[in-house]
Amino acid sequence: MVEILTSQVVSGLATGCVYALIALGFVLIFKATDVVNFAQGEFVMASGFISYTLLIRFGLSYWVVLLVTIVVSGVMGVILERVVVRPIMDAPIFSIVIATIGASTVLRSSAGIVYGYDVLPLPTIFSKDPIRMGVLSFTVMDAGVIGSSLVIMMALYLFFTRTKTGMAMRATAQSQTAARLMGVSVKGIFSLTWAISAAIGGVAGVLIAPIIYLDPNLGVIGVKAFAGAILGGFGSIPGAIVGGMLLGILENLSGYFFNAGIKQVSTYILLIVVLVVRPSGLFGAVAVKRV
Amino acid sequence: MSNRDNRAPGPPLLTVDGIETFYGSIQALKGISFEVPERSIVTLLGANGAGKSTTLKSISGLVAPARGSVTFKGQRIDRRPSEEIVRLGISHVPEGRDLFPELTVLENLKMGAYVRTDKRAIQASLERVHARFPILAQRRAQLAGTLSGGEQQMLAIGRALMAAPTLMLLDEPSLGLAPMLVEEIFGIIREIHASGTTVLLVEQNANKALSIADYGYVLETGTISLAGDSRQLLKDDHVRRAYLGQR
Amino acid sequence: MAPRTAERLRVSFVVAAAVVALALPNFADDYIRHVAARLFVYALVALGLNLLTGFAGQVSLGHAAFFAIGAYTAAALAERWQWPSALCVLAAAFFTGVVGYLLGLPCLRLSGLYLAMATLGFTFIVQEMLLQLAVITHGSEGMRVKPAAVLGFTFDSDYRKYYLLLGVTVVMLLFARNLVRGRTGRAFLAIRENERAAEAMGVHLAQYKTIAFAISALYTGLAGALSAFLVGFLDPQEFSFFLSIQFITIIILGGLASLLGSLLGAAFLVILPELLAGLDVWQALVYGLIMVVTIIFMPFGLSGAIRRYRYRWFGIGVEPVIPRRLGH
Amino acid sequence: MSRRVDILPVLAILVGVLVLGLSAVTLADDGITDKEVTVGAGLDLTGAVANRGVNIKAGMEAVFNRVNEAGGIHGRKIKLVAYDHVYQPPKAVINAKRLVERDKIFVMMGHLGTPTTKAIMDYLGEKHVPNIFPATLASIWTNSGKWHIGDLATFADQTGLIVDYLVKERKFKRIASFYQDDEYGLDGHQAGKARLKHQYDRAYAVEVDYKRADIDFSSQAAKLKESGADAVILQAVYREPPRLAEQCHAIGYHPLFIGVSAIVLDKTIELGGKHVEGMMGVEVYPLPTDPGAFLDLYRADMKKYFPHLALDTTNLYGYQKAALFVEGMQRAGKNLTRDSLLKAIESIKDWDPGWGLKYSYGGDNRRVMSRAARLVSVKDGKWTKASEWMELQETGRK
Repeated sequence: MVEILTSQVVSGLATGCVYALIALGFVLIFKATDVVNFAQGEFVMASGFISYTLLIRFGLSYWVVLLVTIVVSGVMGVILERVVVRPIMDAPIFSIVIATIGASTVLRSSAGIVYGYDVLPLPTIFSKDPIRMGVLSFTVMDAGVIGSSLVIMMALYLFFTRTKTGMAMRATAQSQTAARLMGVSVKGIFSLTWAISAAIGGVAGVLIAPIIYLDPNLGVIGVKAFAGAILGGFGSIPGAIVGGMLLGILENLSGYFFNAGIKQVSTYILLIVVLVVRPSGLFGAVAVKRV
Repeated sequence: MSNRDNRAPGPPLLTVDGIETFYGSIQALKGISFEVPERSIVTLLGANGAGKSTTLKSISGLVAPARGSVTFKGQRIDRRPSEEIVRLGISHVPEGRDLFPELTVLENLKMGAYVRTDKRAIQASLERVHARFPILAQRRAQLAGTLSGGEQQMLAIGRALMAAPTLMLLDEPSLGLAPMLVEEIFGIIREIHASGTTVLLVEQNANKALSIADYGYVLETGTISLAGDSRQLLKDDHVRRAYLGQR
Repeated sequence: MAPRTAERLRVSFVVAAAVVALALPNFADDYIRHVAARLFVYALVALGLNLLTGFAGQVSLGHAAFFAIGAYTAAALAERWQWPSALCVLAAAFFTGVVGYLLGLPCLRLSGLYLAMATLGFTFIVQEMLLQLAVITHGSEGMRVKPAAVLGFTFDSDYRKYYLLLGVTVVMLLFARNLVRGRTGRAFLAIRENERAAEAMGVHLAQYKTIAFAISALYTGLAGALSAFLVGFLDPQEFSFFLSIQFITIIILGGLASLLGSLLGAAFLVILPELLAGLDVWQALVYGLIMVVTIIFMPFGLSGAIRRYRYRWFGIGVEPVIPRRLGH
Repeated sequence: MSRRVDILPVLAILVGVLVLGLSAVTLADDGITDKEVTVGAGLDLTGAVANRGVNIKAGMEAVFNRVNEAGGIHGRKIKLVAYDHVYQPPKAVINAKRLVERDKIFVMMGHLGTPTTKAIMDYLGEKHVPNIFPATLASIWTNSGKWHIGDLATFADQTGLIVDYLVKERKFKRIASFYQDDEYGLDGHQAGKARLKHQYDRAYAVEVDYKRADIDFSSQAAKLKESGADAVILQAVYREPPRLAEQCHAIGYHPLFIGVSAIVLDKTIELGGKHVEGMMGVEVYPLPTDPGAFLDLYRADMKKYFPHLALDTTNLYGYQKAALFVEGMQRAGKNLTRDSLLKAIESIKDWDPGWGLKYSYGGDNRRVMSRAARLVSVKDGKWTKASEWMELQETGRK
């Protein structure tokens, strides 16, 4: 019993880490630019297809593929920001959200047209063989996903606290006017934010696609991640991480104790309960502005 | 103290010539012209809504004037984005401080030096700021949002100093501060000026402002209605009635 | 343009619209009648959602759930207790309104994205309940719904369904118009602009917010009930969060806080896919592109664009301006 | 001050758009001329099960293209008009009306999805438009009356076969069910439950469900392992079984996985690799790689008309539907009407298109063309037959 529970928690944590990465993408963009990017899940999907193409069609090695995928995803984020979001940056936030929804439709159906709607397996370096450590039993894949996610999160943390650009990004999120007065190019920061968010989404894609397989509708996972971000308190980076991980674990445990239906809604029941008690999520301090 | 002559001494550091600035369809500035001589303190006086803050924003590039020109060190700077103007040596301490509340005091100061690359020079500036504002050194790890009003104003000025500016634009530095703190802030402005920085000061507290300034301009509904040596202005009837609360 | 000319233009528009709307079914086939009826269903939802989101500023992604509740309530009342159709529809709308009121209560403290997410959660939970309450809803088997009948007159053809929906939509449109022009509408707008200021002006926040939820849910429940009779089959999978997002898309593409926008948005979302139907797998791509381009060129939606060009070409009204957030 | 726009003008605009947009009404008879027959299909081309829709459409078109190039049937070419219903019943209704009213289809064929087809069945019946071989193996199509006719052994019947095999041949005591929590998964799940109860007086060792969008089955794996089931019946589509097998293996649980025909795809093996080795399934028509003249034709047609699509059971599914339809058309002769077509299809008996599987109309109470099925299993990374064809008995859901 203990063994089963712990393995549930570990594999839930693995899924949760991926939610957390996607949630981070949402939160970074929101913090910096006040925009909710509903195409975040499509970054995950697209990066899966990019790495599939590089691995299978071009036969590149895994690490090269990872690197190229991250860069290409980042570029895609910048393009989306420039083409879709920047022209209407001053418009009501709703309109921007709908524009990103439109963009996500475009990305999704483009993938469908190019790759078809059949699912594709994405190779990975992590095997699906079991590992046993005392009461813990999990797969190499679980460990790999959790480990990689933690590395990414750590790298982001260092970037935001230790580098000048990271500090400028945080500063811009707090006051665009003051940041401009310090000589920060706010538009440059915006582009960079979208690039980073999309790149994180890209990592999430490379991690999750081998597990759940690739298909144009993969981006739907973004909805769960969004719920995780809200649970943690939208606009809070630790909130996004904790919220995402919590959801992954909660899903698995409720799936184990109840059925698939409860598993699906447990996320939202928890979310509603938390919001009723804490209207701005677990870590959210200030009310969300301008929505 | 510097020259108190009526005419501007030497070449002007900043020349504002006939700028008109709009917010949407509302015209905030209707043709403002003035000069800020090198190494002087110049103050802009005026009632709320006269266009003082807008003038500063038009200089620092936060808003773009629709007409007219701003010249700094002989270069046109209107139509340039803020981030370039900062690099040229203009630091703007905005009204209400506009600190980064969730960054620490030290990080706020570092952000002030964002455009500079010489690490050693930055360190030197940091030491100077810490020497001038010991409280900022004490609270370096504290979040800026948790400071008191006076400390926040000091941080805002300290942050601007970190850019090692030639010209500092100060917008209502005494707003909302206790009288003792106001004294302190004005002392600091004097010191900054003494160390070679030119200051353009916007103040509601006309008495105090004119007492430290070399030269003053009075703004009324988007135009300059009066200009002159600060001692003259202090004696001017209109100024006394309208801005010094004297009859 | 002289106000009199504007007024004349307006009246002629109304008359033309009425004539076309009334005459359409006689010149169209069942397909067009059905699509038009579907359009009216979406227009009803959009009116309700716009009252809540556009006017009162409360974002909801829970309207697929209200739609489902309305649809299933009407279908269950008709199937199980053989209630007369008119009563089924009214009861379903009323019941959904009550559910909306109750949902509004815990949501009072929430705003913005948090409210959107909580209501999205509501959508998921209701959809799951449709499966679990199989005794009433037939669960995943789906539920067949017999055509509505009022006093022996059966709305069994698309021709009749069209007029039924047209009638209901016009009535609800006029009701919404009176609502937004009156005290309640002003209170909604005040809440949207600034909650604290609205409270200071004497608007009872909690009361008006829950009222907004209730009315909005009522519209959506009504639409759901009519949709059940229109389509004749209910399947729980239909009422997913995608539907909620579609509803929000309607009012934003149409124009927030605009009744005209609700109708235009519904027309956009119902008709566009029909126009693109021959495009096979390219359909979604073109649809998405049109959506993005529409928003980029009409950030205030279709009704905003109409306002703009009405001002530019005829000098009527005011031009919607986007306040700059970023400077240059 | 601006006045709010009056609402009624809007009606004018939108109805105007509607009229303009949908105006070109073409007049024709009910989908048949001496030169052409129009076949309609409502499919999911971009939604949740788009992979099926796209492939089924391609399979049907491959047959029609070949037939048309050869001059058609009795001089009539076959035109397929397909619309995307995104797996949504209301949209399926709109599409059906468009197909019937506007495109004047002769028959509806290969309509995809159980809920979507249920939503249009009454309408098609009213309009006397035959609903031929809907792309759903739900048991409902076998007894829905004159205008509806299914093609292959239903999931319910297939599950009956699976249960019999597990109990009688493998002598398994504990049998679990892993099913998709919707109408698709429940059909076979319930039938299996009924079969176990009525035939063998047993129950599932455990019943575990999942949602179509689920990505992690570790909780399902844990529950299956705890039940100690020897075999797990999969009422799933092809993407879940590999993942489930992986996660069961990760916790050291190795039951026999056996599923209905929906899992018998090359994709299942491509996704699952070594984890699906030994997995079993039921198939209701031969594999795309099997020998046979009909399959050679299929492979050639697919290569010719849809070279970018991989050969797979999904497009073969559409292909055999179209082939059956063409056979019906042949039999109906020159005087083709909807009634004569249905009669012709009903007359099919022991017809083998050339792949070893014979089609026979099942009778008015069981309106299917084939009740044949056989077991297959994954051996060395390939689906391999594990039994001969057999006629399935009817297994109800109750």
